[in-house]
Amino acid sequence: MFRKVLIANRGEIAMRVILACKELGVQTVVVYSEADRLSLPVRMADEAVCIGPAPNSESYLNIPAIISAAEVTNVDAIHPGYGFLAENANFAEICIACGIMFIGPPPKMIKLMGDKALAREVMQQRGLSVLPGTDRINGSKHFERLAEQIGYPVIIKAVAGGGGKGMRVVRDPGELSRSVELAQVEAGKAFVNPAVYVEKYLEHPRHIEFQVIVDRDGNAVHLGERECSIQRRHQKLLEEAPSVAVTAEQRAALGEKVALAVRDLGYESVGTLEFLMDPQGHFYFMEMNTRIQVEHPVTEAVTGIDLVKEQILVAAGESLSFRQQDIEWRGHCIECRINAECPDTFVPSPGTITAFIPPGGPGIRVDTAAFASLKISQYYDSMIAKLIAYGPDRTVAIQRMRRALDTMVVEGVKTTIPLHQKILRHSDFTEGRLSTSFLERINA
Amino acid sequence: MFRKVLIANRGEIAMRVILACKELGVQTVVVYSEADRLSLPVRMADEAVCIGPAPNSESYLNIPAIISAAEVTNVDAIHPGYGFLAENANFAEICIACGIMFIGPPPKMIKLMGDKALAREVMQQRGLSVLPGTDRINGSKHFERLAEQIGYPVIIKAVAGGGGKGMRVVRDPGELSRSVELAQVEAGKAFVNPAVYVEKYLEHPRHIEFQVIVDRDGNAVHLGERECSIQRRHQKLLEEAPSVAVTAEQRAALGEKVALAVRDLGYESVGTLEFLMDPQGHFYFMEMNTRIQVEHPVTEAVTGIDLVKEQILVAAGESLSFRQQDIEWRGHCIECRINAECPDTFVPSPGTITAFIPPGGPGIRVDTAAFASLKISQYYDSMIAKLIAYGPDRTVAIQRMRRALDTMVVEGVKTTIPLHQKILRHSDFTEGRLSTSFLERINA
Amino acid sequence: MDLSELKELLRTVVENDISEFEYEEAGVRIRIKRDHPAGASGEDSRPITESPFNAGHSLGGDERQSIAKAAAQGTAAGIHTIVSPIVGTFYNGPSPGVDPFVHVGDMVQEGTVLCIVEAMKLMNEVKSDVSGKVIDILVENSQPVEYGQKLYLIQLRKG
Amino acid sequence: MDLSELKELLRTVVENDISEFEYEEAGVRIRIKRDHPAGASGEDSRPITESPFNAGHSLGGDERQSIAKAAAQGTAAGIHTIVSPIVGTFYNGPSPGVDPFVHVGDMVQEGTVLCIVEAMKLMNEVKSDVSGKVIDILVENSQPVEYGQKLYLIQLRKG
Repeated sequence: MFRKVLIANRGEIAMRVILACKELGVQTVVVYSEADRLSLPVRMADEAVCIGPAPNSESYLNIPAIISAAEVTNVDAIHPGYGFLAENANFAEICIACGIMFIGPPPKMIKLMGDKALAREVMQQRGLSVLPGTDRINGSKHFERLAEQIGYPVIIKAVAGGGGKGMRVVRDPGELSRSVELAQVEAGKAFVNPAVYVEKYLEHPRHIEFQVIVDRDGNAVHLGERECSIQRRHQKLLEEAPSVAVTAEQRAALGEKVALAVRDLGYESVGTLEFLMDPQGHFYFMEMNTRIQVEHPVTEAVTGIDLVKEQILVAAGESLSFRQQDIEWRGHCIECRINAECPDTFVPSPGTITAFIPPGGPGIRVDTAAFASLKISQYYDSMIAKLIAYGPDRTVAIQRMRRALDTMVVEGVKTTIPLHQKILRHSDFTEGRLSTSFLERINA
Repeated sequence: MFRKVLIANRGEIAMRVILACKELGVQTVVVYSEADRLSLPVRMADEAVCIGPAPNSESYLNIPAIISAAEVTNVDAIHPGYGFLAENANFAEICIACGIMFIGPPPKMIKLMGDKALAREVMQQRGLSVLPGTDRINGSKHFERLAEQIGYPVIIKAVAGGGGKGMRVVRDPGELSRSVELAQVEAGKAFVNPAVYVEKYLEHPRHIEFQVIVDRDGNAVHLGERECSIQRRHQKLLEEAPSVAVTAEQRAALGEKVALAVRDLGYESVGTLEFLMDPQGHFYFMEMNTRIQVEHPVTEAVTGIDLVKEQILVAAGESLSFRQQDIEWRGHCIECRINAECPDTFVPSPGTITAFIPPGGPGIRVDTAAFASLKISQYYDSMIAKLIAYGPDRTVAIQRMRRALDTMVVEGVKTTIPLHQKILRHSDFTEGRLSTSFLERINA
Repeated sequence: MDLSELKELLRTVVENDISEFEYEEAGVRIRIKRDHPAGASGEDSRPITESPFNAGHSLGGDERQSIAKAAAQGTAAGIHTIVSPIVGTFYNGPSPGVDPFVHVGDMVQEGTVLCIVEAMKLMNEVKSDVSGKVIDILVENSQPVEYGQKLYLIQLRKG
Repeated sequence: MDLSELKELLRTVVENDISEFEYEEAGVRIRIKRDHPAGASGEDSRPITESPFNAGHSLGGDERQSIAKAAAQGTAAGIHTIVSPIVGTFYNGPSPGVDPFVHVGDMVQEGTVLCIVEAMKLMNEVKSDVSGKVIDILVENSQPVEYGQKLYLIQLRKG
């Protein structure tokens, strides 16, 4: 096992990795920007190294500074968390070149899945359905006919995409040409790579994703699905496991396909395959995330498996301690992302947290790095806590989440708590009528 | 079901009952003393009524004030929590006389179990072993011969006892007479009733207790045991479920006896039977607590049953939703009591909590009413939080508890956290070598 | 230092959220201490639930605090507050339909019965512990009251 | 001290996030205390773990805070602090066994090379951005340093 791990991240995920390392008896080093000097991970890690000023480019995205910190603290491995450098193949390669284990998949897997059009292709070859669509479009020729074949509405997506940037829905053939051009400009600005592709646009799909974990010996296990349909601007806000729309048979069948596909590709580490699900119960592969997800705790709750610990163990070359037949799904779990932002407009609300009382009691887990007197910086992500409610069934999980939201106190900044309170009491939610347009619908 | 419940308690157990009521959709009223005006239960209950000044006798033990608050707020039932009036048969009778349901057993059961000598008798009649001992001793005649028969060492206990008061261990026959007299004086002062009895004293027993729940239809279910051997001055400090010393066969056999006994007595509600266990694996019934215990969460974790919710449901006349054969024990759970006191001397450390950061992450539950800026009053119990760690097995539960203790921040008052850190890293604890003298041994 | 300077100093201390300030020079000594320089304020995400207690509105945290303070400190100079000694139901007169014991504007003596608070079927008379003029009655007839709740304001008789 | 001076002092205390300030001279005594200057303080129940970083001791919260402050503010009047621009390993000279670039007591000019911080096999020279006398070297040779860590104190040349 690793003796010492550096955590190249901040906030709740840095805390999460510290907790996993402490359970494994592994020493921790966190790197931090000047803005995070008084943060909880800095306080809780065994060592902490300031790597630069607040802006990401000079600290959490500053590869030389992070590698230098890893060298002076003499760590065996780097955990990238999510966001920042977690899906940066170049960073993973540099780690390996410097003799530091990158806790994630091999760099070529990050690269492969970073190309959304290529990922579609390799997964289709391995038996996963994808939505009718084109290969990448560099110019703007021919695709009018392709869009016609696919049938409107279509969606234009960036090959290097993520976070909703470079995405455009086109309902009218007359708007296709202009939309492709705009998407290319956006993609170029956001990801350097301007390439886009066109795909059939589903109107009210569910967002369903499958969690996999693969060890170096090629043991690939899927841990079932998460439903993440409740999103705003393509960013997830509430997730749950299992999905009310997925049957045990569907879970077993698609899960098996998914595990076989990633093993066949030579994938290692944890990963998530995102699908859209249409009302007829068809699943369409969208993309694969090659890191731990924000919403991993809901899977941990229903399977009893500590994903971050397993991710570290697998990176250290350990064989998985379980096989597919050992996995049982039990109960129901919901996660609400508590963001420091206005619940109506989603405008970030930086400031100092004057009071912070996380809820407790049975079935409640809180993953956070927040505390009373912490300053929420405008430099970083607005998520300040993940509220996770588990129960023997979805009804109890909902009851527990409601009372957890009702008894959580955050003062000094605005949060998404009121929005979650609204969602958890909406009949479409309690009855499981979900789709990615849920939030627009209930706010309309 | 009840429409509205009054909570005649404070601190974490008041919060715990509020959470259960919120899940059940029941309105809550808390009563509070002037010292608790800014407390979390007062903030979180639907209604709050000040019933008197800080001293217990004028507020939380003030029966007329509590009943009056119940009447003006028009509640259906009163939850007494633990401590205060929870085992006061007179209070339970008054509630019932006023047409308010008392969430607990029938008053005559409280009275019966409040007489420790009588409780011994009725349980012995129902097949539970008790330690060799005498009936109550009012005078000081004849018991020298009885003590001789039992064999030294013996322990003198108050009939109305609890909390270690009126207890005396006698190793030397020459000290018996004087010790009985002293115990009688102590018992008289502490409980009004000076009666004592004599029992065989076990040198290094384990404290094992069984949780039962009985509904009005006479369905009696046991939820297995908790090990509470780690005590200081007869007060529990750390509890776990299951006990490493109890086999599945022992659990099933004793559990069945216990459930039959309480059903036969006409018991209702939750209750706990405390046993001493000798190194040979014999269990001796000591006493029964007729209320929810501080350490109930460890049983909730391993059985998946919400004891406080079930307690309220049973009081409302609902039939238990499970039978004995539905109960499964899964995983391992440890609870550490975080008290505001010096970890070496156990002297209470009242003051203002200046920072309070409860730990999070997988498997951790925190039951507390504490928060940054709360003033810990010298009037009340020193327990400020219960830290509860669950894992698939005892090893993982221990790892999680360690990292939870290491990442918990309480500033402004001294706490028992350092003592728990020491216990959790002691080989006698990790290897399960426990007895009620554990703490003396490791501190020696 | 004159009064206006002192006032300015006080303002500065508060604006800058200072908890303690001491100054000593040439026989002048100033000491300022504040208990809760900032304290919890801001937005509360908890949904407000209606309560039948206290005239149809739930006591929020701030309100509870202010009541506690008022009860502890009394109110402005020369005005005395009569608070409820117990939790129960407030009655302004000996029985329904009968004239209240006192009206706003009445003069009362030390020992004058002001109201009854019923608790557990017992009628507890609340007497004035001062002499003066009733200037406000703060609760409605047959309203529930809690321990320490303000009931009457009495303007103390001068001299 | 007059009021405007006192106000300025108070402001300075707040701006610099000082929690306690005391001053006494020739019969003048001033004490200022603030409750929550920025970070948490008081007792920490966390066990201190040893760290090889920063000369064998882990940076506790308070220390980290004070470093941040010092780095941000500089130190006392006339003294300039040179901080590390990057995380890496500190070398006081061009190579092992060779004389250090500067010693305590040396005069340095703006632009004088003071040390090297090695990061990812790259040797980064740290130059003085002021002229003056080296009055303290705060780190040992070949010790790891973090971003913003104080390396040298320079007494500025007067005038």
